[in-house]
Amino acid sequence: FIATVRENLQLSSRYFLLRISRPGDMPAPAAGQFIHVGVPASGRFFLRRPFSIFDCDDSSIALLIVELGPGTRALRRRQRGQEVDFYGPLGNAFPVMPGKRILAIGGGVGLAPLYFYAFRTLDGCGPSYRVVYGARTKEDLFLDNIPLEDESVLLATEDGSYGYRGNAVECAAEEFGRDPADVLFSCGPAPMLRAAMKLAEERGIPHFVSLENRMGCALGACRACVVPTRLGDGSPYRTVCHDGPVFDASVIVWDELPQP
Amino acid sequence: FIATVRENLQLSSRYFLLRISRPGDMPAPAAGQFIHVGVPASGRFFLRRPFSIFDCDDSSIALLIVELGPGTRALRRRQRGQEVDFYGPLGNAFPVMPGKRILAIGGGVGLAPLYFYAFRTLDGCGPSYRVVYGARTKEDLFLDNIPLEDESVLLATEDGSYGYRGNAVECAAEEFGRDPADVLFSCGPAPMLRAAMKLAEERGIPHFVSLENRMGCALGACRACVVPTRLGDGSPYRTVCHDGPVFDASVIVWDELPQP
Amino acid sequence: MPNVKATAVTIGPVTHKNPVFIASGICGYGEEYSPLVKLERLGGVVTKTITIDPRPGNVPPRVHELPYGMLNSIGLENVGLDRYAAEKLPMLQDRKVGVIVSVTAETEGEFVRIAHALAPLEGYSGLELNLSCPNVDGSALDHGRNPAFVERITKIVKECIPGRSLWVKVTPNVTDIGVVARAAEQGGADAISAINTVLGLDVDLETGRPIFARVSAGYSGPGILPIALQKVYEVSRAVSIPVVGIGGISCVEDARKFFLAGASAIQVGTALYADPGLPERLVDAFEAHPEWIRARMEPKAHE
Amino acid sequence: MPNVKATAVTIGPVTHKNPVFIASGICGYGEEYSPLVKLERLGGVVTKTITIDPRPGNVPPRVHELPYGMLNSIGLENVGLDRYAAEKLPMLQDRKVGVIVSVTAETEGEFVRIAHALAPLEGYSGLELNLSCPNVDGSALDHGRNPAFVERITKIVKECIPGRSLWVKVTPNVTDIGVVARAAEQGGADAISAINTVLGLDVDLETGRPIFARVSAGYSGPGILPIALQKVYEVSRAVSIPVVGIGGISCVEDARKFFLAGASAIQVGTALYADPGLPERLVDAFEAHPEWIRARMEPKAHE
Ligand SMILES: Cc1cc2nc3c(=O)[nH]c(=O)nc-3n(C[C@H](O)[C@H](O)[C@H](O)COP(=O)(O)OP(=O)(O)OC[C@H]3O[C@@H](n4cnc5c(N)ncnc54)[C@H](O)[C@@H]3O)c2cc1C
Ligand SMILES: Cc1cc2nc3c(=O)[nH]c(=O)nc-3n(C[C@H](O)[C@H](O)[C@H](O)COP(=O)(O)OP(=O)(O)OC[C@H]3O[C@@H](n4cnc5c(N)ncnc54)[C@H](O)[C@@H]3O)c2cc1C
Ligand SMILES: Cc1cc2nc3c(=O)[nH]c(=O)nc-3n(C[C@H](O)[C@H](O)[C@H](O)COP(=O)(O)O)c2cc1C
Ligand SMILES: Cc1cc2nc3c(=O)[nH]c(=O)nc-3n(C[C@H](O)[C@H](O)[C@H](O)COP(=O)(O)O)c2cc1C
Ligand code: FES
Ligand code: FES
Repeated sequence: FIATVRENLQLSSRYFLLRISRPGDMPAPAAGQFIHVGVPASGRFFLRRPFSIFDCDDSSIALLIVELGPGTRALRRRQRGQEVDFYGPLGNAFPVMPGKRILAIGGGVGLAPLYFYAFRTLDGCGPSYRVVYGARTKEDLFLDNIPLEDESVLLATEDGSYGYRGNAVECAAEEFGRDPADVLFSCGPAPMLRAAMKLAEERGIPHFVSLENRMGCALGACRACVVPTRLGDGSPYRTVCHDGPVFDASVIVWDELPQP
Repeated sequence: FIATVRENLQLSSRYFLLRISRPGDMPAPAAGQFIHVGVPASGRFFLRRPFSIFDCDDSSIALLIVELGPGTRALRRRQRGQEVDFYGPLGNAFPVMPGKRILAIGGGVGLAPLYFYAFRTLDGCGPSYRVVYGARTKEDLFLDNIPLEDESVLLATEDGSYGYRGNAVECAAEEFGRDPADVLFSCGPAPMLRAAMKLAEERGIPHFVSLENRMGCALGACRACVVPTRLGDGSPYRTVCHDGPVFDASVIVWDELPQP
Repeated sequence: MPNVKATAVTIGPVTHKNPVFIASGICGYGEEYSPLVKLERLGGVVTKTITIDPRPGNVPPRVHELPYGMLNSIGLENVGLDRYAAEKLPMLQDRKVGVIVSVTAETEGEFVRIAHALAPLEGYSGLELNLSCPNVDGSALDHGRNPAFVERITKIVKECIPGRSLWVKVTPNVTDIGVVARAAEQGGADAISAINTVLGLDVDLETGRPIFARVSAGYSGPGILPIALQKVYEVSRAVSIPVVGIGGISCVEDARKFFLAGASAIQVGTALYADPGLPERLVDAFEAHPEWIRARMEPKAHE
Repeated sequence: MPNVKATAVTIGPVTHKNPVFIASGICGYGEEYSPLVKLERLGGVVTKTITIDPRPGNVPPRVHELPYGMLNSIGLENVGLDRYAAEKLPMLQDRKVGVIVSVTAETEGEFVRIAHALAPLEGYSGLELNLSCPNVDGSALDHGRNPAFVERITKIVKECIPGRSLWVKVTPNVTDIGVVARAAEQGGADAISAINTVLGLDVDLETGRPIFARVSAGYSGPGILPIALQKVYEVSRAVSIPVVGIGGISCVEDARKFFLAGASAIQVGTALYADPGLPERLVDAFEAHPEWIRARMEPKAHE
């Protein structure tokens, strides 16, 4: 698909929100799914870059992106009206679990699928879905630009400059103590996912996690993006792009997970 | 040397004049010498590009450039105040020949060293140095921007839109008939040089020609830029960058000259 | 209407509608890319190399981007012969996609077994013997460097699959690729596919460790184009069967160069990830200019 | 003040002030680059490969730019042994530039002659045997692919130049570079220089002809970096003498990767043309971080 940039909003020094037009024939995405985006830069070779869908309505798709390297830099520089080439939605989604109390833990851009889950999957189902979003400082909470101040969203900053002082998992543990949940979702940096994993194990609840990995095709074809699992059937590996990105955390062999 | 762009003037659809600051410690160049310019573009590999000096005063150097590919495109895009990385002056120069009547034939950007010769080497020695400059049309004569209308400059356009109708060598032959010369200089596209060669042979006068070739080091080190000559001493090849770019046309083996 | 005959290429007993294929390992078993590429417009797809038994593949990470291509260390992860035959091959069958099945094995006996098992199946027109994967232990790559073995394997596999074409895919990581290609020709190969990935390596400066667990990996993409062109030229001078050019193709111009260097067909690899529209654009280009398919380099002469 | 000892590297009987060299053929006989590079700051320069008799080199064009490097077909144009000894070598002598003299020849007898002629001269600390130039006919490259020949030549040349170091430069265009490197080690080489250019080819689409009269040429520059790193790794595992890493270095990070892959010194090639400041920047970097010189890759482990 070729889409057009609608808005490219700098949220903080490293984060930006890229809103692009939604092609008419793009299937409706579910929360947890991602799109595979061509790097809009010429002169050198680039593989595409996967980004979770942060928001999507009839006419647009939004991505929440942190600038890390040349790919995200090129996307940050795209301006309103310029083209972006992508395909998707790809991969699986966080499960829809009616009646369950879900506690979701997001760190950094890991907020994207959890936010999308809250605002599109569950529109208005309220306190049965709570998101704990952790960032380093207040600046990275984007409060000016994204409506996170909601009773179902708990904010944590590591330096205590806003909300809970501490990381997202610590905040979630405290919240769990106050008001338990039936299921844990998590998405974010690897150390956060491991901590979330521990929390879920301690509380004995299911835990769904969205993983990242370097990708080639993003279609399940090239077997580039695999993660080690306890599953069998020819190979213990499963693809993040096709079998994931959302996995039942208990099937992942955490010790062998490659760092992205 | 790192220089700064002083002015980048579009002369016609393909030609531009790039004026850069002259570093204080750059030796004074002679007409025919060139500088080796780094391509100001990132992301891919570029060898440097050689350009003849079109003009040079105490504080600036001017290049007359035709846009052909990615290297010249990147230079066209350089703006006032941006940096350009180069080294030079390099190579030899057109000989200074007091008392001789010189007829110089330039085509396209081949005008550069001949122009420099006229305005810096011979300041005011008048009719003993005549330049015939040929272009396709009036547009490529840059009359608005470069002071070519001088009694020592003859202009020719192939479509007859200005000055002599025909190519530079035809114009030079006619001029020669009117008022002979002792020496011929030429610089420009290969077919023009060959025609100039014929003219010089017919009239039995010496002919100095400035050649082009693809370069690596531009210092005589890599032996990339050689042209075949009738000279010996270990190799019949001579470097355009160091032994040239100006050669006595009679030593060149024209039939084996690589096309640039 | 494109002139169908003009773009057709014949390799052994098989005529393909055009010379544009997708390389093995790039589009899996084909089906995965069908939402993005009209596979039936291509000459065909070469499916992921299969082995008799399923293989888990290498420990991740398995890919690493470079400014001029990528390194991969997939390690031949595949579903194995049985599931391939039962599940994967039939998927493309009803859609008129030209299929070349890529296979590898360790021993002569295994090669015979896999060829025998595939022989009665429908839905593909040829086999490509991958004797050139750098990302696995054991003899697969070593085989590809041993002309005598290449000739013997080619011969016994060819006998198992009458009516089908046999392509032999060779590695660039040898002293003399012509010798290996000639061995395959002697053995009865219908085409030589050249090249597989070039051995490469990268290091993570932050950790001071190699990117991949196996340290060395396979280099592909635009940076290997000049190498691939040189190998195709070498192979095309060594054999008289068709050569299938592979390596670094990312635009129409790159593909044209392969034909000029001696190829009769081409395969798109790594570039598909960045640009899934490329194979169809190549088909468009060759339909518009079928003469590009037959063009061959003339020796350099002074003008 | 940089800690001189910290950046020093010892190769055979010679200690160089730092591990940064310019590769053979890149800066001619050295002098040509002296206006741009403070050659005396470097570990040294490897001068253009010389032969006994002067060589005219190949028909132009001789270089061709690629987006990821370049192809060259210089063909060993050089002034020959006598003029080198009389004119070129003395030029660098008074300026305290470390010089490694690159030589090649066709026969054993010629190698002995050239080594004997150089042995009594002053002004250089070692020889580099170029057994790997892809751009000439005859046996030079074939020699470099023949381990027995490499061992023999290394041995007889080494005997001619006591007190000096002998580097043997190997080609990547072989099946097993480790075997060739080991042969040189057996013959008494003090270091293996790896790699020379990779065989490559390009075609001019406008004329439908190869770019070069000799068709194939030598590929160098950033696009060969992953290949060079892999070869250096292979060589460093095959031998216990120092390895000099060459190929595609265009920044400090690239150079660091060579040390991690097993090199003890490095040579800058093609990048010098675009960026003559690079060798001195590398010296600066290694003076600031001499630990980078001794860093070696650890095997990949799960964290
Ligand atoms: C399914 C999926 C969904 C994703 N969703 C988002 C999203 O919504 N928003 C977003 O900003 N990013 C997301 N990512 C990560 C994103 O794809 C990478 O950050 C991006 O590819 C980096 O490209 P680059 O060229 O900017 O950096 P590169 O040059 O590729 O990398 C720069 C540095 O960042 C590190 N890095 C690269 N990728 C990752 C990663 N995945 N995780 C941690 N470190 C990394 C590299 O090791 C390197 O040090 C997602 C990844 C996956 C697999
Ligand atoms: C000594 C010397 C002095 C020069 N002086 C000038 C000058 O004053 N002004 C100027 O504009 N150019 C001059 N040139 C030529 C200039 O160096 C090239 O045009 C430039 O390198 C092209 O770079 P590019 O990346 O834009 O094009 P490339 O991508 O390198 O080439 C684009 C196309 O132009 C053709 N081409 C490239 N170089 C030449 C050439 N030298 N002659 C003819 N066709 C060529 C190529 O074959 C190709 O088809 C000089 C060259 C030399 C050797
Ligand atoms: C991720 C990946 C997986 C590959 N898997 C296979 C394979 O299973 N069998 C095979 O013969 N070649 C395989 N190859 C090699 C390609 O088919 C092709 O020969 C090589 O990548 C060079 O072409 P390119 O530069 O266009 O990618 C693989 C390449 C890549 C990048
Ligand atoms: C123009 C040119 C000339 C070369 N000449 C020689 C040579 O005479 N002898 C030699 O051993 N290597 C020669 N080489 C190879 C380089 O020394 C080096 O091994 C190779 O270019 C790879 O390094 P790079 O990628 O940094 O350029 C030459 C390379 C180039 C580009
Ligand atoms: S990226 Fe190709 S299988 Fe996941
Ligand atoms: S460009 Fe290197 S010798 Fe002329």
